[in-house]
Amino acid sequence: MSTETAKFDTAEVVLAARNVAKSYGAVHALKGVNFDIHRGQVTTLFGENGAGKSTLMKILSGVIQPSSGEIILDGQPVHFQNSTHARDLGISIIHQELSLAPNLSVRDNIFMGREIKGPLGVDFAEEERQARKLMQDLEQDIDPLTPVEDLRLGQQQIVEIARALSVDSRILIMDEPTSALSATEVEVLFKVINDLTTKGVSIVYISHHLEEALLITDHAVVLRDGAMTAWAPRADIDLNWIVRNMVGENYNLGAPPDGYEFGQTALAVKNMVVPDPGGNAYNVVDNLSLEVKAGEVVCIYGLMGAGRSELMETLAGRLHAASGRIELKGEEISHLSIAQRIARGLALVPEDRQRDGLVQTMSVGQNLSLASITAFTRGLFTSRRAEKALIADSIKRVTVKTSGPDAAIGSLSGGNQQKVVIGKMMATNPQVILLDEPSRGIDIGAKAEVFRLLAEGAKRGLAVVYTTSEVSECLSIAHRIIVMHKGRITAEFGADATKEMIMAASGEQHAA
Amino acid sequence: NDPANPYWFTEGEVAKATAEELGYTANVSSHKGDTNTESTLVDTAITNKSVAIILDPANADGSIGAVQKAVDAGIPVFLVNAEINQEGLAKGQLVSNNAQGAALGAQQWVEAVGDAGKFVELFGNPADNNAATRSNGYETVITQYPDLVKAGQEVANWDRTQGYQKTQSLLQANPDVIGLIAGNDEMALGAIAALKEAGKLAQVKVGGFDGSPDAVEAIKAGELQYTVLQPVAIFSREAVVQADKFIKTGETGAASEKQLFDCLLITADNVDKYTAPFVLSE
Amino acid sequence: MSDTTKPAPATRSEGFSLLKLLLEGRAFFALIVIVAVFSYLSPNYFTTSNFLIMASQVAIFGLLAIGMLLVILNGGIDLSVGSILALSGVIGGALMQGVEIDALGVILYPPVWAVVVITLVVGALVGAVNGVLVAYLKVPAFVATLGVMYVARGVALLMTNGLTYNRLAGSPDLGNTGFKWLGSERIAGVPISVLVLAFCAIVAWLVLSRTAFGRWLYASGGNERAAELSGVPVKFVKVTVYTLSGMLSAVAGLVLSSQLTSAGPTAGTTYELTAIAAVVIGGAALTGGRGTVLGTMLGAFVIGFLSAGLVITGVSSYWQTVFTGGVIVLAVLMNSIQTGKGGRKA
Amino acid sequence: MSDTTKPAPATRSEGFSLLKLLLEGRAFFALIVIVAVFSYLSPNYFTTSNFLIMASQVAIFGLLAIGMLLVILNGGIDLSVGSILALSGVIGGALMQGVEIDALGVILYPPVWAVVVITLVVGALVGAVNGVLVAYLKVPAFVATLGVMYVARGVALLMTNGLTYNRLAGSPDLGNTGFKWLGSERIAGVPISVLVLAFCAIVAWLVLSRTAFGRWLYASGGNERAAELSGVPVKFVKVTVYTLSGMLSAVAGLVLSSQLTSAGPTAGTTYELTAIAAVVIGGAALTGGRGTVLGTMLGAFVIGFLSAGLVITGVSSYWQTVFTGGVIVLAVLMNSIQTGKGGRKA
Ligand SMILES: Nc1ncnc2c1ncn2[C@@H]1O[C@H](COP(=O)(O)OP(=O)(O)OP(=O)(O)O)[C@@H](O)[C@H]1O
Ligand SMILES: Nc1ncnc2c1ncn2[C@@H]1O[C@H](COP(=O)(O)OP(=O)(O)OP(=O)(O)O)[C@@H](O)[C@H]1O
Ligand SMILES: [Mg+2]
Ligand SMILES: [Mg+2]
Repeated sequence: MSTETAKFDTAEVVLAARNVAKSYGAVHALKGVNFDIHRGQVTTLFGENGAGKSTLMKILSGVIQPSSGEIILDGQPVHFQNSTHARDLGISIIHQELSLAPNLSVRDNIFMGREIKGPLGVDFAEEERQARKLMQDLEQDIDPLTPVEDLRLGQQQIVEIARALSVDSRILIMDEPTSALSATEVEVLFKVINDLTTKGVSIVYISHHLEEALLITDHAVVLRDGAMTAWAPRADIDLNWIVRNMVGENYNLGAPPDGYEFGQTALAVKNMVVPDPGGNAYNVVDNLSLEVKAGEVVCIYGLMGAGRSELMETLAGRLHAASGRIELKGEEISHLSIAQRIARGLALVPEDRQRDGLVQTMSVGQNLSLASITAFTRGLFTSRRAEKALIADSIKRVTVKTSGPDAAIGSLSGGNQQKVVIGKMMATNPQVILLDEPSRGIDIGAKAEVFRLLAEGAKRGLAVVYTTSEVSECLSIAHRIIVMHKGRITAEFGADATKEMIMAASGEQHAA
Repeated sequence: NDPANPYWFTEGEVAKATAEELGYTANVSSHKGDTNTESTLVDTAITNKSVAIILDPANADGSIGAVQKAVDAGIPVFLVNAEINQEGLAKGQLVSNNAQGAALGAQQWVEAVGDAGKFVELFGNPADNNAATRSNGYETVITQYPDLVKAGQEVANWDRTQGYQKTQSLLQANPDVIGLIAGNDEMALGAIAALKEAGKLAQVKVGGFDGSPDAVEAIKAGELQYTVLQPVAIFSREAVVQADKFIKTGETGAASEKQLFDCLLITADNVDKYTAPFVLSE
Repeated sequence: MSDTTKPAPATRSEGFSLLKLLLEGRAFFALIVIVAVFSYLSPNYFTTSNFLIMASQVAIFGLLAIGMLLVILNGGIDLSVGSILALSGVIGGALMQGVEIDALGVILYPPVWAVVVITLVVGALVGAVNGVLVAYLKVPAFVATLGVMYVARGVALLMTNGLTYNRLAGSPDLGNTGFKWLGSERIAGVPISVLVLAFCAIVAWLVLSRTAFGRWLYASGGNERAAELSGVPVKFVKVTVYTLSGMLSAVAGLVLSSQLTSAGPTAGTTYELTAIAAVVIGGAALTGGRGTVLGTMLGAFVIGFLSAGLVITGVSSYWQTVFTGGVIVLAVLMNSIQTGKGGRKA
Repeated sequence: MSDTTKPAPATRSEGFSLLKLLLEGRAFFALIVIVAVFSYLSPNYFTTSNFLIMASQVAIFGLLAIGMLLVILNGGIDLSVGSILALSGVIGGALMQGVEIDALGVILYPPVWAVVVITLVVGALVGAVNGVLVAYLKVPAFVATLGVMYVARGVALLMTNGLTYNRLAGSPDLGNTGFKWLGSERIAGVPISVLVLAFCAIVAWLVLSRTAFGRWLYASGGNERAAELSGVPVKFVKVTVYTLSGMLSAVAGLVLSSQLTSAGPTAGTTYELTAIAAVVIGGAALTGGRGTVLGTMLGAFVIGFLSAGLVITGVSSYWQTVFTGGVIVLAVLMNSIQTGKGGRKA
């Protein structure tokens, strides 16, 4: 393990944390961390969910105050009063959770809180011009006057990035900026990052997409359980190094489960058409047909906006198809409600766990049992004992790391929250499970566990359909890989497909 | 005023009927005690080019502006039931003699209760000067009997539900009261419900004011000792008649602007003469 | 990686813990302070008979507050409870006066049980209108129930022509006596209205804590989208809570008119604010998903005991207004400070 | 890759577009329907003088509604506006009656401008109390302003002992005439109160659309955490909106007591509901972040013109209540249906 004395490196340290610790009551999120940011270089920070990455970044950008330790800016100790103060000192941050006002336009979101003043109040024209320029730099075709709520998640993340870029800061912290972006957009972002570093801007980059992060990193730092466990310059690191230091063992995402025969057709979609729920003229799912057998694992790959989420939501019953059939074990289900579909064995793990997956006012246990209340209702009343058993079983099955079923759901790390959502739907004993981006924002260890879980389910006859935006996740446990583009299936591969084949079929012009 | 009270309801209905009898079209609207609503209604009357306004003012002081506005627009205003604190504005102020009525009631009340013991009072909406007038009237009479001690007074806003709840609490605070005097019938009826519930109706004698049909029923049932009939039907009618005269002749035919109509006492003895709401046939 | 999770907060325990209840229930503290202060100020306050009387006064607000709690747990609000109370009281009153059937030229006097059932159904229907407006027509709850508040009040006024129905006692020869029972009888010394409140509270508590419906309600109040995707019939839940709130308002209307043996169309004006205040003092969040029946009951008692105490000690009615406002803010403030210290939510 | 992004919807354009305004403004439709119906029903409705009178009646609600809009944009609610209106009217009235200075034994008659300033300051201070309770003590807005509503009303009652101040006209020898000017004079035929409303509306519109404060307000109403992280002083914004709402209530109180030349402590009861209804009919969302001054003004005029029309055409006051409720729901319903079709949000 290295120390923080940067003997490999000549670049000067612009911002550093010294022995920074942070506790929330009994929770020690950070336990005395040292962290350096070098001028004009990219420092990547790795660590599993809940390791304390975001906490450290919030401290470095003035959002929260450390419990102890100090921050050194240009060799001088500083104390940030708040994020505005840090911003004035040249530090800006892209938050992990989107922090946009949905009711405001892209322009207003970029400039809120630091308006460009003109003679007549705010100079809206100038702001708009700059916002437009930023969108061009990011190669995005987004009108600065569009309300943010009309944008897709990925586009919102672009706005978040644009806002941070617009500040002209010396130090730019990016906390999982790409979790909703597809490869092409990530590539553009990396170009922007390269431009910035040549101009002397220092970057901190956090991502759970390890391979992607390796492309731009100059230094890697690994946090584990609130403490720094490793530090190395680019030359010394590879994927194995990161994984080893992050979770202590070597994980891989597994292989398609084998040794059994697929069963009957579990889910069949025939000529399904879903009009755009936003009221636009095109169809987000366009005459799509698909069959999945019991025990089969199918991965749907596609770019942002390919219509995967809409396909999933239509299958689950949230959206309604204009035409076409959905059959579950040969039985037409298009007319059924979400609850009825769940009862017949079709469950969806939604894409946005905060918005669609979790009830924040309920405990971990209540969230886990929410979808299967009937299973522990005896007559009129629910049975406490039966519920407890069901919750305990779920926690074990999906290995949620929690202090107990009564813990607040918000006290879990992102990955564990994701597992709660998966566990909740698994508890309904589905025959077909749909997972929309199940790996979003979770660390490599959790990801591997999720895939192991799905593979096990498949062995027991569960039909699994999941979407992803990372090719490597397609090439793990899927028996079949389907590529979607603009609402249609453009290609289908077996487990033996290669990265290049998949990316080419998805409509990505330049393969990463 | 608020037509959810039979008193004001009768007031409006009688005036309307009389006006229609005399060949006018009449609009009855209620300001529910809010001076702003009252002012709005007067505006509307002006817009509608009314020939006269019969107004039960919401507030002795607060209604002056509204009356002034109508007068400025050249519309004669006749006030009924309550006064305003300015003379020379309205063509007539026809009100029941609250002071006389209160004295009348209080005497009857003392007769029923006896001249020694504790009693409580329910007070009307303090923004309405009739509440104070009546309370003062009671006071003047009752203080002549030094052994009658006022143990409590609560504002119940002319309202039956509030009369009920306030009485319940007053009874808790003073379990040994022997009398309750209320500023109007609604509050008295609320009090009776509370007394019945507490089983104290025999112990506590209740007096009301207004002469509403419900109160008359209660007198018949022996629950209420008496009520003071306000001749609302009479002065409402009279106001319209005077307005009619004024429109036709320019004179109201009355001697003065302020015209007091004496109140009558209704007790178990004369309750049978109560023929129609607020009418006691002689 | 299990070492990254935080240890269980010591106080978390599902089992019924009196201590926890006391600590969480600031409404409980407020209630104790109120009782103590007024008992000190007036010898007549701390008596069984006074508590029973106060409880029967609380019954009205308490019934409204239970309905309001259900709606607020769902993330909504119901401004129409006071109007529904008045409307159902008036309908009950009208039925007790007899229904004239024109075609036959007879007046029908339905028995009391029928009056009660019809009234409850009407209350539930009006509530269901709220529910449909909110759940299916997507009118914000505040607006939908504000509109229904006006309409229901107007209908009550139109029905009675502004007057109050009296003589609700019924008469033995018409076979419809017994209406007074609800409001003025006692069983084992406890007023029936208090028993009705207790019954409704216990049922509500059971529903909320032990049934699937209760769980659905908390879930859809906490995060409607997530609840829907977990198979919760969110629209059904919504319509049901407004319907129940309407029905409970009708119960309150019956109790009130039975207490007064009269039913007027202006009853219950501004009771919605009192009911909301009770629910909020009882610890429920107006954003939905948080709140308990016990807390709401405590909140209702805080308000009821406070106002009764102010009357008993002879505080002027203006000061009563001031104190009521102060206590509402203080009670909720205590909570904010309490949770502000410990909780992680902003 | 640019093909994956969707084209900008055609209707998005910042420029002032009359068509868009008409289409979006269901309140505008409602207003036209109301004016058309009543003009048809009564010859006296569609006259300049009636419109001016109605406008001056709307002024009171309009002023309250502007303040309410600011608070609602911030994601809050202000139930205390009616009480503040009464309190500031009463304070203005008291000052006009003269302030007795005991030590000197003289009665001071402040000039009218001083009365106005003091009254506005008092209104603003009461509003600031709301703001501090909500922003710093984290009391939910509904509760904080409910409490302040009671307290302010109680104080107004205590100040006057329930009575009404009269003789606000002042007298020339005391140098304090002119109070009536606000309520009953006209400039170029337009009542001053309407001009005051127009002035306040224009200022509010400018602030909301052209200043940093306006954007902060929308931002913190849309996503408070995001706004805070972007450096928006969210607490300052919060305190300011409640303060402004209090001040606008005071303006309304002054206009009202000037119109009536009297000031009573029970004025403005339930006006908060009317103000909220105006804001919501005007298209604002109670969840915050959405709404415009223009919409709110239309909403206020819808309510005002409707109730004036009902009175002019002689509809009974009970039916007025029913209609008011119906129109509120209908106006908002129209919107839900309209956006329900286009929007993708649940
Ligand atoms: N406000 C808070 N109150 C209590 N605990 C907190 C709070 N914020 C974070 N934590 C805890 O601190 C730890 C570190 O969280 P942090 O968000 O920094 O993790 P992370 O490394 O960013 O994880 P992820 O990869 O999931 O984003 C976690 O155990 C988390 O539960
Ligand atoms: N033919 C098309 N032309 C333009 N835009 C389209 C077209 N089809 C779909 N879209 C847009 O793409 C969106 C589909 O997004 P969706 O979230 O379903 O994609 P996804 O594949 O799940 O991507 P991700 O989840 O990574 O954002 C729709 O909201 C729609 O606005
Ligand atoms: Mg993080
Ligand atoms: Mg998607």
